[in-house]
Amino acid sequence: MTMIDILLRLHQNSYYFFAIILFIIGFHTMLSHNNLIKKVIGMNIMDTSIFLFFVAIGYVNGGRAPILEPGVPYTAYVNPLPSALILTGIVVAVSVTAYALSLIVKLYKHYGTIDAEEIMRIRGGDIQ
Amino acid sequence: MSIVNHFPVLAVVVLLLFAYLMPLLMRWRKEWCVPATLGAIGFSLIASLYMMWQVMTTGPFMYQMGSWAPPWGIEFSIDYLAVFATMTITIVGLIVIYYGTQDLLHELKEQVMGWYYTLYLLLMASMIGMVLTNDLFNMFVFVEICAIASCGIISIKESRECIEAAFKYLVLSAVGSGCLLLAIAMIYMVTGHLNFTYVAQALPQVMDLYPLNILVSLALFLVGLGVKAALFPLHVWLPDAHSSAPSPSSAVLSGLVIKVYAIAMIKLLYKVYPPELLGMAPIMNMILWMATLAIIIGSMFAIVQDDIKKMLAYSSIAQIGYVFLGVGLMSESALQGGILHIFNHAIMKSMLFLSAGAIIYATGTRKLSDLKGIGITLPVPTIAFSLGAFAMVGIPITNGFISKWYLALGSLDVGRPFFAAVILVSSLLNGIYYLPIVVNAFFGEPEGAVAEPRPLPRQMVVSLILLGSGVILFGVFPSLILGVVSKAAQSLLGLL
Amino acid sequence: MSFAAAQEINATTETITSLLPVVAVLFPLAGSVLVLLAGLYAEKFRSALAVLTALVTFGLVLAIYPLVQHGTVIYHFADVMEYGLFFRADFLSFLFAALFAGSWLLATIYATVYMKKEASQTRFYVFLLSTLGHCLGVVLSGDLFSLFLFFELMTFSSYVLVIHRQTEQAIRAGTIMIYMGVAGGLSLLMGIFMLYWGVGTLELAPLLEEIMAAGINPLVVIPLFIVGFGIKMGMAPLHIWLPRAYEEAPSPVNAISSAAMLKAGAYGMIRILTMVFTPATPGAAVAGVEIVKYIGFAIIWVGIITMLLGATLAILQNNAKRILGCSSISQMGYILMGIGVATFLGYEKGAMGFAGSLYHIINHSVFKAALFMMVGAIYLTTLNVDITKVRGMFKKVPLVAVTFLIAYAGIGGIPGLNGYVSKTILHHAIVDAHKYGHAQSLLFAEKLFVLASAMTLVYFAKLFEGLFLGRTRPEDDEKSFKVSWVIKSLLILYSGIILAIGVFPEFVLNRLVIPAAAGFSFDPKNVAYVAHVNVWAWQDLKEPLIVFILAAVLYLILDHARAFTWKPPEWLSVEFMFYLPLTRFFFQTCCRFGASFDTAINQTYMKSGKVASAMCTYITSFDSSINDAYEKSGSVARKIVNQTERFDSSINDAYEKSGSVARNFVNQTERFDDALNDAYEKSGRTAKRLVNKTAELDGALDDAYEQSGYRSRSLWDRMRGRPSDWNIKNLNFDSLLMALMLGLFLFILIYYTKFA
Amino acid sequence: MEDIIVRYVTRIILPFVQLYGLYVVLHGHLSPGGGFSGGAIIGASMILYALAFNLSAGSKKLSHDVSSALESGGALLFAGMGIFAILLGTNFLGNKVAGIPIGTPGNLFSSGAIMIITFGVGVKVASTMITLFYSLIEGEDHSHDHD
Repeated sequence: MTMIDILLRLHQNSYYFFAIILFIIGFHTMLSHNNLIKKVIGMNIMDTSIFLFFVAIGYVNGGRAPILEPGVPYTAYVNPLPSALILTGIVVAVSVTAYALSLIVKLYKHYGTIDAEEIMRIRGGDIQ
Repeated sequence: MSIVNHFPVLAVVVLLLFAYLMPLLMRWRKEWCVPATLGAIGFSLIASLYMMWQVMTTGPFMYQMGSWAPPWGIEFSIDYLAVFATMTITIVGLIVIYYGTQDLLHELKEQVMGWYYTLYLLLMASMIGMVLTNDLFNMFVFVEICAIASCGIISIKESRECIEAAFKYLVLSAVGSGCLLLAIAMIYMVTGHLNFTYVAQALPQVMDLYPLNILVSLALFLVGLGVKAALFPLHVWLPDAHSSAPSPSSAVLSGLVIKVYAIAMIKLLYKVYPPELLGMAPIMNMILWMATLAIIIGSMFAIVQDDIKKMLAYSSIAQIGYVFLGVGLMSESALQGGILHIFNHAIMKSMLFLSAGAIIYATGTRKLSDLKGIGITLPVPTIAFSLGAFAMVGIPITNGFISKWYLALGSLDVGRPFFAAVILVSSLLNGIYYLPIVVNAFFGEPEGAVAEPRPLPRQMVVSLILLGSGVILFGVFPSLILGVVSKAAQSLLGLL
Repeated sequence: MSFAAAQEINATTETITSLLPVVAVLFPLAGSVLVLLAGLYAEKFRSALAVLTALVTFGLVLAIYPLVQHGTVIYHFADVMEYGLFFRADFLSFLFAALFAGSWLLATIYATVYMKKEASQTRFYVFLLSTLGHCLGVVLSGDLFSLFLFFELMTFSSYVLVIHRQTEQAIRAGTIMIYMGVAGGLSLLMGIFMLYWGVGTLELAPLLEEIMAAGINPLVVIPLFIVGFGIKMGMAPLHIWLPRAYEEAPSPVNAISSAAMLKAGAYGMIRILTMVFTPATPGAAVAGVEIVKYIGFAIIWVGIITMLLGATLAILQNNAKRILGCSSISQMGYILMGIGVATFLGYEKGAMGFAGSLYHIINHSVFKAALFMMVGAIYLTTLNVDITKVRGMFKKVPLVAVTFLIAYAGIGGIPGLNGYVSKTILHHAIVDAHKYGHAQSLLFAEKLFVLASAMTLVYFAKLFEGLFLGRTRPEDDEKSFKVSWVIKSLLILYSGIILAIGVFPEFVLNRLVIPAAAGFSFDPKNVAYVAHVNVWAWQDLKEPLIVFILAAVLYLILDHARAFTWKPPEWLSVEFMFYLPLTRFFFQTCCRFGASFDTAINQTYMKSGKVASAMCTYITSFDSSINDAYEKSGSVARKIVNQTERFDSSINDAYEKSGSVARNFVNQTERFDDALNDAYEKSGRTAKRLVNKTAELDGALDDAYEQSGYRSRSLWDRMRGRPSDWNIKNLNFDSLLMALMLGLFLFILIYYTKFA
Repeated sequence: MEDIIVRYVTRIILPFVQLYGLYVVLHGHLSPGGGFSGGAIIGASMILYALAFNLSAGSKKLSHDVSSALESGGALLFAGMGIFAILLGTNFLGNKVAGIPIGTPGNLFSSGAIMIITFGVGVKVASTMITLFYSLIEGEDHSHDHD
């Protein structure tokens, strides 16, 4: 496989490729930040990458929204199912995010910080 | 068409309906919250028992949402495994919440009680939905509702431990759900279907074309469901979450929630992926080794705990290992043992958590070393705890013995006596941390003056007695439940 | 029933379906519930009810006798516990059941006197009776599954009896006992699993052909069973629970546990070795017989070691109960040796060992129960049975002393008393084993057998000398030793039995032992030979003589060497050498593992954090290079701007000139503006001061916070060794773990998947 | 946010935003969009209002209590339509087969129960967004909201 082939493949599968890159970015954000909010943001980036991946499955190059209109001849339609499913996925992600944020608010109330390391340090003080 | 034909969906929808009614009731008719919750779960129990009867007499059937036939519509598959799981969930769920109506009063603030019932009903609905559904994406939605609701019933007790544990659980399970969704995307990518039946038909045809996609989806499922089911190296959230939550939450989380993910895993492995693939890929061996590690190391962690609920939580890690051991061995008796252990462990672990909760309620201490001599002052919870402990160790005439019996026979069936030995060694390990508690509770001399324990409310005592009699009943007459279990195992293995 | 009649029954084995064995098992269990109720509501009837229950149970067991004379009694509960409970009584089962029920009846009667002053009597009676039920279940069950069930239940119910006093030592003894019991049960269970998996049945029937056909190696399975039953039996080196438990348990419990519960282990051993692992057609030379033979040979030696070890331990003890406990170990060694001979010689010549051990089981049940009751009778008054302190009881309780002497003579094998008969048969057996088994080493074993017999005499002499002779303690002098008439009559009864068996040995042999042996696969000729063995022949009578002489010499030597009071160093015990390090190692592993897991989590986190921060640094440097680029491009831009500015200024000049008129106006405005500015500045200064103040406060707070943080940090460091400390920061690690697992799974799956 | 520009702009565009949200909700069965998108638009408009003016003004228009009641109401409407189909004698969420009039495809009042269900979803989503916003911003003890 030559370099050209690889590049060509990457170009053909660019959605998936970027979805994976986005996934890694999200995961890295989750992993490397002590700030809990940033963790949640990383989680959202991860979710977004998966949504991109899923939606890309159903995308047809040059396709249009699958709505029947009288008089318009048949063209390539985009598969609507992944998009519809991802809408649900987004709802789920939103609710998880909201819930996580509310938990962070609670943690902030208890500790006065949203830094995981700080929380750990404070916890160390009153462990028993 | 009578209403009984719609029991599969009503078992879920009625719970959802009452979950959303609960905030309204809370505002206007506070005293109706408890009966409404009990009534809704009771209805689901009746529905699941009826479904069980129907399936046992006439065989599995499908229920299509909005009369849309698959692959367009979502459908519920009411098979042996599903009715078994539904029955387990509703029975244990009903008993736990009946206990909880009293116990929660002292663990939670009064104004959040209604929310607790909402979350609990949502949790029950999502669990039942997860085991009934025959659609991958629908399963994902139920998984998510289940994750959020189970975090909710942890963090509703507003102590710092609970909130931190819930946050940890939430983030980890969100990552797990991400894996799950990615896996579903992979499957959809190569097959174009989301319905279990259709995916199962399509997978063998595309297996040679896209082997990588299918294998990646398998690994993603394993991690996504593994982290939610607390399979050994992914269990890290469980001890905190299960030990800090209010006792009824711990009971339902340890007893039911992690098992439901195991059931989802069973469904995926046995109903969706082609057996040829499982034969080629080392997935079952991976599950087996993880389960073995879970059994041994979970018990070893439990031995060094001093907090009663934390010990029980670690023991759950070991017990989920039994279920996965049954899944991984792929023989009929082992699968029977694994599925049976879902039921048995649901009963005994919820009983253990509830009796621990009752002991904490009455004495105010969580430390194992403070529990000396409480057998005399608190007979019912202590006897219940001892029964659960005996069942965990696997003493005959308790139900824990039966599942171990089947698991060990299964492991011998496939010619791997090593796993039978693992089961027996883990019984001894369980004995090491459960028996001293029982001995101390009954025969230990309390140190210092013992405060008179608070009297236990009737609800607590009744639910403990119900679960305890279940442990004995299903230990002496396991055929009551084994009928459906063996049918489930046979149908999963394609022997039926 | 003579041997010929038994043979006839065996030939036409009739199966009788009867509920009687079930009733016999269930009745004491029901009785225990009744006793519990009586304990709650009518304490007066409690002990009477217990005795009544034991009596009726004994009657029920005896009622089986006419049935087993005609065949095997069975009853099957198909649905219970999925496998089904199977009750079956043949002559051996009946023999054991009668022995158990009889011993229990007498022990219960004894307990009504003995337990009068103890606490929680209701619990005692309840568990006494339920243990009886479980014990009967062990011997009356028809398959290994039911046997295991009752065996396990027996372990747990007897535990409560052993720790009855609830002292710390009692609980420790009980703990060792229950863990070994559970471990034995699990070993048994593993054997049962393998058997069931291979053969598909757990019936107590000759199965050797099927076992070999299923490819199960008897060398794997039989040791599992031997360990399981051996722990209950007190087989060396699994005996360590026994002396402790015997020291702590009340005397009635000692009586029943040496009379019955130890025998339950022996029963299992007999069933496994001489029944299950034998060929279906008696005497057939199938594969596997040889292996079982070798195991029998090993068991003979284990038996010899057990009897010597028990006797040695007994010589070294000072507590009377402990001596009796160790003596039980030793006596179980005899029984084990007999079973070993029966297994070793198999079909042709094994009947002698079988009969010997069965006979010895009966005898040991009688005299050991009696001995424990005697010691208990003394304990009731002295509350201590240490033979270095409690002495001179002969004068105080002469009846006890006399019966003690009778039992002593019985256990020592004096001709004319019961022990002599069984020991003689066992001696015949070991000689047979040497003769017919062609094993030279067994000649040596025979010598050790004699030595062990002599040691029995020695330690009982020590016990007798210690307890009954010598001078009483001053505090014992004041006490009145009034032994209850119940105990007295019990002791007399036992002495009568000992004497009766000794005088009429053929009765037990032909009525009980031989019919039981007829149900097993032994050569009828050999059995007939055993039935007519003459124990009064000269070469048998001279054996005790040798034993006496040996014992006397040994006693003198040991006494001279002060071995009786020698306390062996702790490191010499099996416990210290093997079990203690094992448990210690196990718990330390658990703790260390638990702690190091957490540390590993933290360390891994730290490492992953370092990697992450390195990545961050890299990204930052990338960022700064971008900044540089920006800056450079900025300087170019600045030049352009400068050019533009110059152009601008020339325009400005032009404007300025034109604007000079306007400037006047502007100056006016500016002055106004300045005034405004001043005002602003003043207020601004105030604000700045305020800000500084706040910042100071903030800094002080920060400092304080940091300090408290350090303090708590150090505490955290100290606490970190504890297992399962958890914190939110582990989240990073946990998600990393998930990623790692995912990667690992992917790798394994893709790498190892073998696509065709 | 006491910014006059934001206030004025909000005051001007708010009706259009909400109208558009309603349009999206009600045309869910005809064009892209539907209950979730439209509900999100309506919810966002309410949040915008509360941000631009202040919290008390926002909760005067739609209080926390009312929004959480609406939240239940939307979900109940959805489930109720499903059960309504059962009462009509078909499976859960049955539409045409249950005999609910379908109308002409392309018209606003078409596709039977879908429109009502979409409306329920819209109400649910809008009120959930508002409730979440309130819960987070008030930091009260009501933050156990789920989906």
